[in-house]
Amino acid sequence: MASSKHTAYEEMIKGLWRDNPVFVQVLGMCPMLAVTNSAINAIAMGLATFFVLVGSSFLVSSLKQWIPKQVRISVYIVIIATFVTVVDYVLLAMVPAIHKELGAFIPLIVANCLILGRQEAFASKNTVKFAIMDAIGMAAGFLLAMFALGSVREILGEGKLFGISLFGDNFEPWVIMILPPGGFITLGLLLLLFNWMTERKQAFVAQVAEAERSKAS
Amino acid sequence: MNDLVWIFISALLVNNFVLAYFLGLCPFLGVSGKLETSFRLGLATTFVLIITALCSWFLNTYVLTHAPYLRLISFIVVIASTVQFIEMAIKKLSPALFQSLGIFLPLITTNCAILGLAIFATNRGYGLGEGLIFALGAGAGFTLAMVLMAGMREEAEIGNVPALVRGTAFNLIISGILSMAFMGFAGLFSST
Amino acid sequence: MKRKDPHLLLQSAPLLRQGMTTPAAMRDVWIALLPATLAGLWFFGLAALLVLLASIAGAVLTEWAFTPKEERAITLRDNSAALTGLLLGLTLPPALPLWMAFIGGAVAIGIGKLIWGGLGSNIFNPALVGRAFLLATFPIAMTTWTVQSGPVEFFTVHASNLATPFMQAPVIDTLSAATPLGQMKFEQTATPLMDLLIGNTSGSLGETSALLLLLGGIYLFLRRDLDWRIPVGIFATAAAFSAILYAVDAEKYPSALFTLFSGGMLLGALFMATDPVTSPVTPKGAWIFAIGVGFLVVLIRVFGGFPEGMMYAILLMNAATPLIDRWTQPRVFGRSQGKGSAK
Amino acid sequence: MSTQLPIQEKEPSSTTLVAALSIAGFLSGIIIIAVYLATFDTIAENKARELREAVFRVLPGVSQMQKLRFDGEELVVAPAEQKDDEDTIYGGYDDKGNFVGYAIASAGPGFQDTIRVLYGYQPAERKVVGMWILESRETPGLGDKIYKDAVFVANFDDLAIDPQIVTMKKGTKSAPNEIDAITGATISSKAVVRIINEGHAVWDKRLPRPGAEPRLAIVQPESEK
Amino acid sequence: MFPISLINKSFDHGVHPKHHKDQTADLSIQRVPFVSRYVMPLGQHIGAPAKPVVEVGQRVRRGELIAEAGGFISTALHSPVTGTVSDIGPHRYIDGNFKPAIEIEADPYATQQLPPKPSIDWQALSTEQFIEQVQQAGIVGMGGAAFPSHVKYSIPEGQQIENLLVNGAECEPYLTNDHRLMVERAETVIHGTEIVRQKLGAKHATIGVEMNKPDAIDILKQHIGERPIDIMALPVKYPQGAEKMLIKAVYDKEVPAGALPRDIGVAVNNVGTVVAIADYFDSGMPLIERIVTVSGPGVTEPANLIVPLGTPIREVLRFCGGLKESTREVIMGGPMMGMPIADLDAPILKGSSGILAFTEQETGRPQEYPCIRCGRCLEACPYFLNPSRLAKLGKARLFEEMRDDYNLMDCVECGACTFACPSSIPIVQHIRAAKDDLRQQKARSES
Amino acid sequence: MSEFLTAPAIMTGLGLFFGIILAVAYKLLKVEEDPRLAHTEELLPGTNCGACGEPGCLPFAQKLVVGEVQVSACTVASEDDVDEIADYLGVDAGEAEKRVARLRCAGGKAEAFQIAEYDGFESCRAAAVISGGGKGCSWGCLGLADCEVVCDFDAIYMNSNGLPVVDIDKCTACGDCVEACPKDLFELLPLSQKLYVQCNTPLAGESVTVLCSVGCDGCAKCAADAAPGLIEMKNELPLIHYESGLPVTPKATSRCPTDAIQWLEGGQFVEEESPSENRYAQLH
Ligand SMILES: Cc1cc2nc3c(=O)[nH]c(=O)nc-3n(C[C@H](O)[C@H](O)[C@H](O)COP(=O)(O)O)c2cc1C
Ligand SMILES: Cc1cc2nc3c(=O)[nH]c(=O)nc-3n(C[C@H](O)[C@H](O)[C@H](O)COP(=O)(O)O)c2cc1C
Ligand SMILES: Cc1cc2nc3c(=O)[nH]c(=O)nc-3n(C[C@H](O)[C@H](O)[C@H](O)COP(=O)(O)O)c2cc1C
Ligand SMILES: Cc1cc2nc3c(=O)[nH]c(=O)nc-3n(C[C@H](O)[C@H](O)[C@H](O)CO)c2cc1C
Ligand code: SF4
Ligand code: SF4
Ligand code: SF4
Ligand code: SF4
Ligand code: FES
Repeated sequence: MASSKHTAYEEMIKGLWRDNPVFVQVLGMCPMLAVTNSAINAIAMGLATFFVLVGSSFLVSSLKQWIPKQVRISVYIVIIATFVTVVDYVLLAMVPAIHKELGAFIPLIVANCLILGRQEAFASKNTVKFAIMDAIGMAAGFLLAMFALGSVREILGEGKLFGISLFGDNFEPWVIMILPPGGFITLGLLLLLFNWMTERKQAFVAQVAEAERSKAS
Repeated sequence: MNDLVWIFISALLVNNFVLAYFLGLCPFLGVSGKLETSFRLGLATTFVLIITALCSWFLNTYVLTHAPYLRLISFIVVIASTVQFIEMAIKKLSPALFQSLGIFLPLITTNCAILGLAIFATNRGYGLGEGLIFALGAGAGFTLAMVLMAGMREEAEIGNVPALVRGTAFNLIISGILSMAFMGFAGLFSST
Repeated sequence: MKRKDPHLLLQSAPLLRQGMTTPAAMRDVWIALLPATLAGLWFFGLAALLVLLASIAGAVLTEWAFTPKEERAITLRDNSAALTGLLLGLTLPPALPLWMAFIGGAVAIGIGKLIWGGLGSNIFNPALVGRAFLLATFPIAMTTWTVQSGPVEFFTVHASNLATPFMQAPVIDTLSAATPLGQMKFEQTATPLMDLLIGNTSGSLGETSALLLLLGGIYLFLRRDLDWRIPVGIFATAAAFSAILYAVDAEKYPSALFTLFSGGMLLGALFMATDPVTSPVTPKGAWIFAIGVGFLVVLIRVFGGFPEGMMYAILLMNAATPLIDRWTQPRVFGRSQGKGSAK
Repeated sequence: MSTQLPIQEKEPSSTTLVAALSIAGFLSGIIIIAVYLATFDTIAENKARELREAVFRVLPGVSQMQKLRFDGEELVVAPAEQKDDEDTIYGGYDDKGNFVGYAIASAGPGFQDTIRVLYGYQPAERKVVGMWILESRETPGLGDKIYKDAVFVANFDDLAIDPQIVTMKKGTKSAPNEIDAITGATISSKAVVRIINEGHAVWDKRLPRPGAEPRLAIVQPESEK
Repeated sequence: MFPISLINKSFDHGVHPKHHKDQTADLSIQRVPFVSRYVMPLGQHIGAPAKPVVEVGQRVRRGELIAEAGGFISTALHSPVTGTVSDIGPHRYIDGNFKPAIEIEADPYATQQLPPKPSIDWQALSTEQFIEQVQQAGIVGMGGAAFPSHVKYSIPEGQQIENLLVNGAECEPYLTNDHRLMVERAETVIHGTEIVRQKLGAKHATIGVEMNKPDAIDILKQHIGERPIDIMALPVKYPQGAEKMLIKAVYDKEVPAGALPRDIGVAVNNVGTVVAIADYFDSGMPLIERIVTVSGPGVTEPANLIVPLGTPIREVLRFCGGLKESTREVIMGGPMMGMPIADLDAPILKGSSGILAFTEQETGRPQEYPCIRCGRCLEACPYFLNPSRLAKLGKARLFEEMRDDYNLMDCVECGACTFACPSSIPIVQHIRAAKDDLRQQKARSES
Repeated sequence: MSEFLTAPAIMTGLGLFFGIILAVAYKLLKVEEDPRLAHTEELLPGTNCGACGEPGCLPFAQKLVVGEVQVSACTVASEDDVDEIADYLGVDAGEAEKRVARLRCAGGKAEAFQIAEYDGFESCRAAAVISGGGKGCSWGCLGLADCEVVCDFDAIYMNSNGLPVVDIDKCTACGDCVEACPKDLFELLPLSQKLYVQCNTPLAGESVTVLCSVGCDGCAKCAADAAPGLIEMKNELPLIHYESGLPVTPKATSRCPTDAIQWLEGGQFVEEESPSENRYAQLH
């Protein structure tokens, strides 16, 4: 049982970095790239995903005994889809502008591999508490990544962050950042950065360990 | 420019599902390592897309007129179940076909391209014919992107890509360059 | 240690070498590009020179910065990074802000080459990756063409050239002029062939003088540095395709000659499509590649959104090169065909 | 979890499966409909406002509108709640209820993707009196000028439609049926014009002769304006 | 570029190295004096090693049988000197490994005369007897592969040799042993050719000689007489001497991959081989010596020598005034296909056509650059392979893929590709390594 | 309020419809599979995201069961899942007795000398085809690290003496190095077989010692010192008959003039007892 080895807290924070859904697990790439052309969209999408993920993790983990395995996927999907529809309508009612921006990608949260993945890999095997913790962690990690990408793209692409101009009016916008290629390339470079930092970290740890050993012997 | 042709070209090149719409990236990034696999995945996806076009058209015309708010959920349920059914059928009837194509079906049903197609087709109020062409174009476009990507990745695999870059970062960046190249098709047949 | 003989070397045969080296090949390209480059300077003045230098600097500095110290000596001496910079520079509009040119060079090498593992590993033509990036990033600056200053006002440098980094270039509508292709596409007016040949038209600073580019191409051919199939194939296909269109509607579509001598056609076909690294190695492959480029160029120019399609055509075929290569293995001696890993 | 496995291993009866699915369906159905109804009014409200704004923008001097539909031979008033389709347009009326003009939606390929345009048309003078982009994915900074660039949009405020609208290079507009293209976005500009021309080609035949336009069915209460 | 064959008749592709032959082309053949110690490896030919028929301490006479064929694809060994067998065991072979060999101490007082033997009346022999004789004479191909000639001559049922092709191309730079042989023993070459032609029942024989040996061509022409033999002057191009290329050049026929020349009715022999046969039938001398070109900038006095087999390379070089100080590498064979030698005590073998010594100048390896896919190697490869790809895969250790998808096994390691490569990538070495690895895997799976 | 009913009605309908279809299909179209496969797929996340590079979880499971891929390739499964699957498939819980790769050569730079200098592509295989790579002992390790390169578990590193050192903890006895070595120097042996001959030359006496200071010169002292019948001299090399069940003790190594036969506690060539230069001096 996964939870046996970790505390609920660990389950949560692992999503932020060690098992980050985007940088490590490479999941949910589509919304990640499609709606991160501005920080605000990124966050909106992130939050929507957050709600859906936590919600369905809660349901799935609490209903797991009653879901027969042959149809579990279908049932998960129904649950997820329900939450997504809810989000869809709520956003449409509350913030139509943003809803227009995110367009088709709100319904597409259903297909976000991350969500289904967590149900199957975690929620369906763990207690409600752990499931929720895990969901929060993962969703937060996703949100984090979305925000990172979104802000970079908005800053370079329009010289703004959350619509606030940063460099004065005659900043030359990097149009590509808002176009599809910009999404791919920027995320690629972000990942590169992520790998590099992780590597540094490991190298550092290794050095320390080395030092320890040499002291010991 | 004839509408059907435009729909096809647009889905195939100008607004390629993967490179311009960001749909189906998980398989695109994950499974494009082997040429052979990519090609077959492409075919399977095209197949499912066509199924999808049919399902969504059916739902739109016969079911959702009464309850538009069930669009999303009914799409996903119907498509998922149909494909799952087809998968079982293939597995039983032709193990060979299952190994070559069927095996991809679960991967495909849970990806955005499928649902995306359904939703776009509905938003644009495509009829059956347009829907099918759209699906065909999208599938072809997906396959094209997959195959090109796989070719490049196999080449880079035996090349000397720096260890730090290898993996998803690299795949994303070359996808970026590819999508930059595809920008060349922008405005195709719309300027004249 | 006890030993009877001088330490003998063990090297793999053959010990004889033809004498051609990779840096030499790159040097040849420099030489071949020299006339057209000088023409560019003559037509567009000091501004052009600055743009070239900026993009070369961007390329070389990036190469230097991201290669391990021990390899630097080699990778920089093979001239390829600087060549990339030069070729990129030649495809830029003369009035481009220098900082953009610099970024272009950096992207060309960084994303176009080093990511792939350096010289020889890249699949896309680095210079064109750089250009495509610039075009998509700064579309306006990249499509603002200047009339030729000519030798008279050689030393004029456009205000736009000196725009402060990351800031907009001042608009220079006054001396902006549509390229021959721009006029063709948006006003259906063809530029006289003579001007195209000599090169006193507006356009990228290295692409205008058709004759000098041809000269360079011939030099490369004689030095066996480029695969003649590629330019020949491109010209043939493009000419044929546009001839057909021309026959259909001479008002609307450009003539074959116009297609051949306008825009980046020559620079691209002779120096960029022929980049050995990014084009097929097999003879049959070269033909397919060339035909593909020729077709796409006309397709994009005539039916697409951009007045010029050379860059995109080459990049697209670059992407297909690995597949083309593996599907066109030469027929092996004594076999019915070369295997190659089909499918 | 291997401890759980045996539980899952045992074959559940088909009825269980069916039950599970149907129950899931049932519950989600309820949730969804609940949310739908809860948000229905606001959403409808938003939609209506958006539409009205668009129509009022392309038809200056209009204060009331109604949905019109071409039923095959003639243009008839259609109930507001009816779904829009390619046979639907809007009639604009001033506060006295006299007809001002039509707001016609038309779509076609742009530089990137399909552009949907709403334009105001005055059959009496055969003029386009306004243009509004409902939907486009044109390039930010270039193509998006077709709705961000006021000068360009102004082109369509008083534009003769006959023989058809023509795009000219910037600054060369002379005749009443010509517009100035946006430099750097010629294609999007031309696309907009083409889309309007095509829309007109379709509707010109369908519209009743000037003066015979459908009357305003219900005069809307002041508050609505 | 444009296939050369348009200009003059030859095979397609190939390269044009400087031929460096003038150093030795005019030096007539000398004998090296006998030395004290000889080593005769048992497996110096393709096929099964020979089986010793002498034991340590036994006295042997020059030309006496010391080992018999170890099977059909195998051949006999004869003592190159009169002396005593001092050891039978592992000795350093030219490939650097130790291989079983017979070591013979020469008898300093012996007159190294061949025991008088009646010349054999070859006309009287049936083909079978002829083949048997060739095997007993220990004759193998002198063209480099040292393939037992009798195997080549035993044509299976249903096949018929139409043409005998004698290989005087000598396309390897520096080497002039075949050249001198043709010039100095033209009559014997023609004679030997005739013997083999008749015994194989071939209608016609052609001697192919590259145009850079006009003197050889002339002399040979003079000696033909009535015999159905002709001399064909071939354009100078490497690897003209590779048998399949030679056949393409002379008969414009392609030997199918994996097939043998005989499958299209041709037998190919090196000029050395036919001379060895003629000598055996005329004077009864088995294959105990051969002609070796000693050349290259590293040797003091280049020469063409008749060397008894088994002579340590060191002794041969000493006879040529020893190595210059600047020497860095010594090669057995030609510069294109030859094998560098690790230990100068390794002996001259039946297949050793030359010994070359190279200095810094030749051995200073040019800086290796990454493959820029320039395609020059493809333009060079006479077998129309894709060396660029092969090298890349080899570096990545994808040996099976090289074999299955890129015809690795069709490569004859001629080195044309590597010669042409501007990035000086050791393509052939990658190819050899791949073949070696696959060979070893096969052997392992079998054992 | 008819609407309030349509939704649940339709959904239930759909649920029922597909529930039935799938249930029926499940019964009719059931295909018997390798239970291991079924269970492995069971253990996998089932995300079908393709992140592992395989087209979905089932294909990945198939490859797992036949051992073509590593569980860790799945980025989605948590560490615990990975362990669990690994345990289930017994990937590393292989044989009862742990085996490791042993190197049948101890002649590094310091002990065995080169007769010529290899100058070319840095690979043992490539060197081996160029006159054997120039090492005096043509059976010995070339030290160009092909084994290090091919070891997927980086269990091999080349020590300063130019010999590959196998990390016995990391080594999974996969045999890749055995395959890669052009000189056939690696063999997979149980860790428990401590008495080991680190030499592979069939030469004897002087002709060995001129080439390498730690080569076995076939003196047979070890055979004499070991339990009679345990060690047999074969091709001038000691052959240890572990299968004979005779007692195996370090004593056999006591009189070896070249340390060719070793008593291995753990790995080979552990720094402190790397054979030293001076022994070589003694011999010459
Ligand atoms: C990245 C990029 C995006 C572009 N987007 C548009 C666009 O959305 N709409 C458009 O009409 N032209 C667009 N263009 C410009 C067209 O390619 C074409 O050059 C322009 O329409 C020519 O107009 P002009 O002759 O007025 O400069 C874009 C160009 C680039 C490089
Ligand atoms: C295993 C093997 C078997 C061969 N069998 C025959 C044969 O039966 N008949 C023949 O004419 N040549 C045979 N050949 C000789 C080849 O045709 C070729 O002449 C020989 O390998 C030397 O050629 P080379 O010097 O071009 O490498 C054989 C060669 C090999 C390696
Ligand atoms: C690349 C290459 C070059 C060769 N060059 C010659 C040559 O120049 N002269 C020659 O006699 N044999 C040469 N050979 C050997 C011939 O292919 C062929 O094996 C030989 O002539 C057969 O005759 P043999 O069996 O009597 O040696 C060459 C082989 C190869 C693979
Ligand atoms: C004939 C020829 C053409 C070349 N063309 C280009 C080019 O278009 N762009 C470029 O970046 N490098 C070019 N190069 C240089 C080199 O191939 C290029 O830097 C590699 O693509 C870098 O891996 C060329 C080299 C040669 C010999
Ligand atoms: S000749 Fe050399 S550089 Fe050119 S393709 Fe062949 S291997 Fe590559
Ligand atoms: S060595 Fe092999 S690959 Fe290279 S040219 Fe010769 S035959 Fe072709
Ligand atoms: S053991 Fe074998 S593979 Fe490893 S370094 Fe030594 S020779 Fe090379
Ligand atoms: S390759 Fe395999 S056997 Fe060899 S050391 Fe590594 S893990 Fe052990
Ligand atoms: S998120 Fe789109 S396929 Fe996974």
